[in-house]
Amino acid sequence: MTEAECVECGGTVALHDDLEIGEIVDCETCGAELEVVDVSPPVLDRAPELEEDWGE
Amino acid sequence: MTEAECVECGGTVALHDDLEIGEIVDCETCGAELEVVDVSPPVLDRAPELEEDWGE
Amino acid sequence: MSEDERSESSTTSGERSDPRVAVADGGTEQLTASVVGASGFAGGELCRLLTGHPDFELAQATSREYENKTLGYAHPNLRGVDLRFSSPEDLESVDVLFASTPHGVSMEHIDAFRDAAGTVVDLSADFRLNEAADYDEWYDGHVAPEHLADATYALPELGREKLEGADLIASGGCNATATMLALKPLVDSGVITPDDRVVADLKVGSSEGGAGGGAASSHPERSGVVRPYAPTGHRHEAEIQQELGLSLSFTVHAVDMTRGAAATCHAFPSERVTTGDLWGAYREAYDDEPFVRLVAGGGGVYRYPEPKAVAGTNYAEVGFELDPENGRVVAFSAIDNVMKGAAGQAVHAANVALGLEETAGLDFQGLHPVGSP
Amino acid sequence: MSEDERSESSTTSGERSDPRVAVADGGTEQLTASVVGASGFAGGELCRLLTGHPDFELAQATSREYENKTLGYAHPNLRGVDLRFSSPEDLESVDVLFASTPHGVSMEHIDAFRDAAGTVVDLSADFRLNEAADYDEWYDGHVAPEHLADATYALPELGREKLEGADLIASGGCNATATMLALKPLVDSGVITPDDRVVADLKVGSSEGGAGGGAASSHPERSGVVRPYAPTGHRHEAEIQQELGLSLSFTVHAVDMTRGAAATCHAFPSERVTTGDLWGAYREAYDDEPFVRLVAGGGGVYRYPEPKAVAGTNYAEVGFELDPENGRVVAFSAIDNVMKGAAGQAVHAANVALGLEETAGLDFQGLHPVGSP
Amino acid sequence: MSEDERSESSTTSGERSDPRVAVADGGTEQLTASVVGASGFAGGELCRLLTGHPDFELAQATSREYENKTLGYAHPNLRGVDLRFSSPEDLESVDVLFASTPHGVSMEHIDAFRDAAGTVVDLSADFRLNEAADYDEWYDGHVAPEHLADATYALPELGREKLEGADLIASGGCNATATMLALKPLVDSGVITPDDRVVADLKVGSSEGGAGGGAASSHPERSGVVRPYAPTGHRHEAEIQQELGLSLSFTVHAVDMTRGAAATCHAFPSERVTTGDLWGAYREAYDDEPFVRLVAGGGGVYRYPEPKAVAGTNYAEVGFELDPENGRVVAFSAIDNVMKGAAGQAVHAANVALGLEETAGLDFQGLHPVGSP
Amino acid sequence: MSEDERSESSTTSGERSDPRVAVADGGTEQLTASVVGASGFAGGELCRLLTGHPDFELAQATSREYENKTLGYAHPNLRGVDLRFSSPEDLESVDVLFASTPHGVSMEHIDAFRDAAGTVVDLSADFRLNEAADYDEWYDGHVAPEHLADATYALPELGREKLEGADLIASGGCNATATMLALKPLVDSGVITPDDRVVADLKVGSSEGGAGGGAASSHPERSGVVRPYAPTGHRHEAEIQQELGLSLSFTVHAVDMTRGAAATCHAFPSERVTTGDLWGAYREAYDDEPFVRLVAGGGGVYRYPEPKAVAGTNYAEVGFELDPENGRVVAFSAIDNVMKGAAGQAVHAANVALGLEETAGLDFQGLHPVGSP
Ligand SMILES: NC(=O)c1ccc[n+]([C@@H]2O[C@H](COP(=O)([O-])OP(=O)(O)OC[C@H]3O[C@@H](n4cnc5c(N)ncnc54)[C@H](OP(=O)(O)O)[C@@H]3O)[C@@H](O)[C@H]2O)c1
Ligand SMILES: NC(=O)c1ccc[n+]([C@@H]2O[C@H](COP(=O)([O-])OP(=O)(O)OC[C@H]3O[C@@H](n4cnc5c(N)ncnc54)[C@H](OP(=O)(O)O)[C@@H]3O)[C@@H](O)[C@H]2O)c1
Ligand SMILES: NC(=O)c1ccc[n+]([C@@H]2O[C@H](COP(=O)([O-])OP(=O)(O)OC[C@H]3O[C@@H](n4cnc5c(N)ncnc54)[C@H](OP(=O)(O)O)[C@@H]3O)[C@@H](O)[C@H]2O)c1
Ligand SMILES: NC(=O)c1ccc[n+]([C@@H]2O[C@H](COP(=O)([O-])OP(=O)(O)OC[C@H]3O[C@@H](n4cnc5c(N)ncnc54)[C@H](OP(=O)(O)O)[C@@H]3O)[C@@H](O)[C@H]2O)c1
Ligand SMILES: [Zn+2]
Ligand SMILES: [Zn+2]
Repeated sequence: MTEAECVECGGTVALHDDLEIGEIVDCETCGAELEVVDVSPPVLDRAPELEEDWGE
Repeated sequence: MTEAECVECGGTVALHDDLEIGEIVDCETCGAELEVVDVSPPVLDRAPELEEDWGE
Repeated sequence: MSEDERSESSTTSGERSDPRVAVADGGTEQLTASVVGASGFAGGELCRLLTGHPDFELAQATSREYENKTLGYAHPNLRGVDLRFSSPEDLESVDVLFASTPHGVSMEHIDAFRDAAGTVVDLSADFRLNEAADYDEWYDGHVAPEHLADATYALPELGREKLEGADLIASGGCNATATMLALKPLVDSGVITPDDRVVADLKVGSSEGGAGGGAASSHPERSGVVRPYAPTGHRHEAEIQQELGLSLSFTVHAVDMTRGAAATCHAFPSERVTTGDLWGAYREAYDDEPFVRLVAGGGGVYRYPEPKAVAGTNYAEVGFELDPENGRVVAFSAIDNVMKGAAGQAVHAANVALGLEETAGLDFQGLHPVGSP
Repeated sequence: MSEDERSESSTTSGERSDPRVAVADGGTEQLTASVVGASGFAGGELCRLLTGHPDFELAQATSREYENKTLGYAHPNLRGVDLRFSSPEDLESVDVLFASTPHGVSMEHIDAFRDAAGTVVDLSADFRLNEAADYDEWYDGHVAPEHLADATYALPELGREKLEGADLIASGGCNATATMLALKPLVDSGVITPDDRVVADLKVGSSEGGAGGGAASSHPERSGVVRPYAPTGHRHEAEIQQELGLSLSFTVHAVDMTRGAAATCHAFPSERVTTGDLWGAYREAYDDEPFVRLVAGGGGVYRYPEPKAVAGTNYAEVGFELDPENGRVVAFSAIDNVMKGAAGQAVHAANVALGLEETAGLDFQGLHPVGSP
Repeated sequence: MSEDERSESSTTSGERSDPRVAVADGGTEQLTASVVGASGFAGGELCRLLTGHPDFELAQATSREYENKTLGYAHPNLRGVDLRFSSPEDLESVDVLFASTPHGVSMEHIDAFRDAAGTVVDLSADFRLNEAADYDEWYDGHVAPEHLADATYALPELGREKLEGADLIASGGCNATATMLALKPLVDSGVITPDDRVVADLKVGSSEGGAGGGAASSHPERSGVVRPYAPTGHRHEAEIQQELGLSLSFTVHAVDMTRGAAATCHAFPSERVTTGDLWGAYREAYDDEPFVRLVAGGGGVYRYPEPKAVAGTNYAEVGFELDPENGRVVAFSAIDNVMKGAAGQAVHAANVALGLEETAGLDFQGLHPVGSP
Repeated sequence: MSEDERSESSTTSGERSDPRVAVADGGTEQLTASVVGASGFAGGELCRLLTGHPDFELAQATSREYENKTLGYAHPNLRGVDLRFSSPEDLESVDVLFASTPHGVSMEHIDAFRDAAGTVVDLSADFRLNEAADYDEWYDGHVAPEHLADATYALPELGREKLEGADLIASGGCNATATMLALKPLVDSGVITPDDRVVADLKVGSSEGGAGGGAASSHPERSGVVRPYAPTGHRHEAEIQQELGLSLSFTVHAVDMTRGAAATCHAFPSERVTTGDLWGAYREAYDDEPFVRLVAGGGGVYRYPEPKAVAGTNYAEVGFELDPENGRVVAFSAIDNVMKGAAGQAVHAANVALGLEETAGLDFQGLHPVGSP
């Protein structure tokens, strides 16, 4: 289990082992959707905003 | 702590010690409201129906 | 990953050793569990129950849609759980696998499931009925009928002995569970017989539809309804027929709650009974049941079973009333469809099957006051 | 104010002249109406309907609690109405008096009511049953049984002829109305007979309890319930027995809505019927009825009667389904208890009695979408 | 029927003749209207209003999904309407076309719409803002900016003169409408100026999301929420800025109702005001407004604006309270988002534009009691 | 009565032994607790929590109305608890007494309470404010001001050190709790200062009104509301002023839920901050807090605090959003008013005061899906 820092909130994001570039994970602290842009060491960036329909 | 039998469902009703005649207790099993008609030994009877307003 | 690798990677279930042993000798070792379909409603509840269970460790929770996201992404109440969804393709080897997928999925993957775990608990209808022919009649057939004979129906109140040591457990339908709990004492005591007429009129919440949704379950359309969604011919009739031997007139209504299933069963015994007879029958059936509360009459605001009084719990409230006019017995029950009707029943059955404390992990008592949970 | 003054102050009803004349000759003159019990739920709806009715002028609205306050004080939707509550002690002379008071009040004041108005429409149960003995059996007796023979049951779908010219009208019970509308076509067509078993399982909203309240109807306790509040022995059975000749097994549940009564009737005809027979019976009964909509099957989200689809209106949705397994007929109906079940039915009956356009003042079609109205 | 026949069959809209003439001379002839997007929530309400409107005949209602189905298929309250959905591809020539489609659709079809009808009322945001640049900033640009200068903002309370004779009308946003109605008297009277800080905190119902649905608006997820769905940056800020000249701090919450938008505006005037000043300002602004009810304090249960009191109606309740501690003015308003916030406002504006009775077709007073409509 | 007398009157905690010792040396001995006002909403939750708490035994639960009835009579979820209500006149000697009575009752009985128990936790406002003068300003004065100096405000997130060993604990107001949890990180980090303007707009459930009820809280009137019940001047402002040093603009709305309080705080820092600054402030404040979950943005259905996600739990969800337009910070929080806002906070504080495991008895995680709990 590796870790990386969330670019949004500074929290620690736990990452599984067979991480692949392009995967999307969410930050446990702030919930931001983060894209894996590098794997060794793992680097995360904010995932491109999916302008999701969210309610009203 | 004494006990008595519920006249409605036959369940056991636990009674506190300084029981008084005329007290109303409810049966733990069926919820019936029971009146203490005697204390030693304790005897319970169905309490007079209070035609309570209950909803619609 | 091969079968061998998988079983090796599991520290607790190695060599298919009886998992119950692990607990028996000291109680510190935990069983591992996985939930397939963990992003769904019943799956989310399984995750909540298993992470709070003294004897289980939640090793895996699958979701195709939310792969790699935290459990809290789909289930806000699980934000504190340090686990991410993984793919159902990569099943880990565990002691118990709970499958909480739509009908038809488990039967397709049952070999993989039983490979991955010594005990499989399935929440769908795929292993509830004994005969392949029943699946032709009530569902769209069965693709793995050879497992049907292995399967045990989960509802412990129908008989917990056969569950002990069971390795394929079929958790009951929520509406069937509610109905059978209301009627079982009448059947056992002979108050009603297979020939007597029984109408079961159910009122259920929107979570029965699962997390998927659809136009009819959008909030504006679904709010405030009393909607007859299965006026006749609900599939749960099949389980009830099998387990209780009764052929019912079944009608299910959607009402405005999220959780909950309430059954009102109108039964017409051929012989007159007294309220005392009924109390006898219900107490006989349920006095020793840890998850059944008898509620029939009495005073106060809550005099008969109500789903909101058991929301979030594994309890069933069961009660009855006798119609002095025509001898009709009205039998009520109320459960939380996602708990006693699904995830709670599944964990309860697993507890029994594995020899654990029967109520372990199921101690939540419910809330009061509570609105429309 | 003396009797004399009162009758003088009324321009239209003087000399007990037939009020229908006023309208017949030109339509510009309006009938005067008063509502006794106007601060209540049904009374408020009567005020709304009468102020929007082309042929009525609301002359008086009584309340003891809100005397001298504007109607909008109690009913926020009536803020635009320029009228204040007055005391029920000072009844004005009007053409029609609507009494919307709790059971027992009208029978006490019936002489004063009939004195004050040529036509009295009572919304309570006080004049629904034909025989004084029925009041002993189902209620707490009757203090003015001599008026019972004068009274006509209001529900026009049960026969509007007898309503024409009626001067004492007893508006039906809401749960009885819902049930009878569902079953009447089956009775009329002979599909069910008095000996057939019929279970009526109702789900109703909190406004049935009236504006009074009480612990069980406080928001925290009442929200989200599926509460069997009349498991057996609901008083409306008496009206149904009288009007339809059927002896039912009746169970009423409170569910989480404010308005609405939904009846699910499970009937077991002694002879098998087809869906075609049922359509025939229902169309025969209701094709000409302006306030009944047949809703049975079809597609879309709304396939069977639903109370929210008729909330605020005088419509009843009626439908059915045939259970192919056992020949059971499931008959559904849905109404707004305060409208078709009370104020709407009362105005409808008054329209018929007074020879007005039958649908006058009752044209609201209901809303979509609508939550839990 | 060919295009020619159709336009001939329309007596009023030929040659872009002023449709108001038809009504002026006698009032018996009706204007024809069509609704594009009639299967939607606002579209359904338009159909209800137009079929009940004394001066309109609903000629066409479009839906791609429900083409050829009856209106009642999508909208159960319209079961009595004898009209079927048709395709938006085949627009009939009518006097007034109401477009009730998602943002972006009207701007694409505006030429066809204006071709088909002398008066076009659009309910989307497509013609609300004056400048194409605003669409770049707040939306995704505009494809027909040449029409923007023709368009008139619909909300009559902001000025009905400019609406008279308007032929392209842009119905306001529901949240903007609620907010502006609360604040307008404060702006008009100078109590607040563009530099003053104003927080607008809104609570809205699920029908704002339209008939489409989605995971977040499924009943189990959407029930019971107090969900900040637009914590900052709601697009309606643009209209408010344009129409009131105020730059607000805007936050919108979804709450558990189907219909309704309630605005709580916290304003901090630079100079102290009295309650008397505020009553003056609000009465000045609204005393003559047929659809605004002032509700501020007083007694009883309903003392401030509440959406459920106006559900189904075109009314707005508006009120205020002065915070004696810090001079803050709390201004409230409550509307039905689908009515005053959409279909009702659109019909109201059309009435004004066409010289009809301003309140025609909008006379429903709302219900009491009413749950969560 | 002196400290000494008080400890002697305690029969169960023997010899003034520090009750914390009992647990420290082995963990088997339990502390005894009583609940005064146990038939109320907060009192019922206290009973639920204490009977499920590893370190407490519920010795007494008082009710005048339900004396001698089982706890389950008033609270259906406590049907399994073998205890009957007793009179508040006959207080037993216990380790901890929880008083959950209306404002004004505790101050009257505080001597008896402190006599009966070494530790008293009061849930009313009677001991929250430091100065008797504050009670004159915000309440109706105080009859036992000599105890005010002894009292410690319960909310552990505001500082748990001062709670350790406290023997008179004042549990915070529910709306104050929600508001302070949202704002505390902004205050601690200096993002907002006492001079900055802060609007707190709250939305709360019907259980805040207690079990008593009244016309405005009857189901038909209270359902579906967005009702401004405290437009200005809510008493909880006093606690917030005292504990956070902020003077707020406070407005409280009733919305349609039974449990829950959601605070939306609009703050206008004098200096611009970044989202990163805010995350820093909130993580600093709450990273080690066992009952605070940060929820701000991200994806999925649940992106900001929502009361239904914490219903039944002692958790608070806290989050924020930055308005890029004007630098406004919108801070959100959501709690269950009866739990984190009352009974849960009280037990949490008692845990801290008595040196128990801080989270003991408070492990319920909440439900998903859940409707309007
Ligand atoms: N809800 C109830 O009240 C209730 C009561 C009793 C029994 N049940 C039964 O429990 C089961 C689950 O019900 P639910 O309400 O939780 O449904 P649900 O919310 O729709 O969840 C279904 C879950 O299955 C997963 N899934 C779907 N197709 C799959 C596939 N082919 N392979 C692997 N995973 C798949 C879905 O996740 P992804 O798409 O992310 O993989 C989702 O997590 C059903 O069989 C239902 O009949 C439900
Ligand atoms: N609600 C329904 O769904 C429904 C349906 C069908 C029939 N009904 C029948 O309609 C009647 C009214 O029901 P409701 O729900 O509207 O009840 P409600 O809300 O309780 O109203 C009762 C009204 O009667 C007045 N009242 C009470 N006692 C009175 C007296 N002694 N003399 C004069 N006025 C008196 C009350 O006003 P003041 O105290 O201010 O004078 C109040 O306005 C009842 O008979 C009910 O059975 C109701
Ligand atoms: N709901 C409110 O509270 C509210 C308030 C103020 C303003 N509005 C505005 O009113 C408009 C309608 O809102 P709504 O809530 O009624 O939405 P809705 O329920 O989603 O309805 C949209 C309607 O538009 C039709 N439609 C969609 N795309 C179309 C296209 N390309 N061509 C022709 N028809 C199309 C749809 O029907 P088919 O797919 O069947 O053709 C449907 O009937 C929106 O612009 C909305 O912003 C709504
Ligand atoms: N509900 C909330 O959300 C909430 C949140 C924070 C704080 N609080 C505070 O917690 C306290 C309780 O609130 P609640 O909502 O639980 O109120 P509630 O439901 O009205 O309960 C009050 C309880 O106090 C008892 N009681 C009343 N007067 C009494 C007296 N003179 N002597 C002894 N017992 C008396 C009542 O029982 P009997 O009449 O049967 O004796 C009842 O059990 C209040 O101070 C409230 O401000 C409540
Ligand atoms: Zn983060
Ligand atoms: Zn008993």
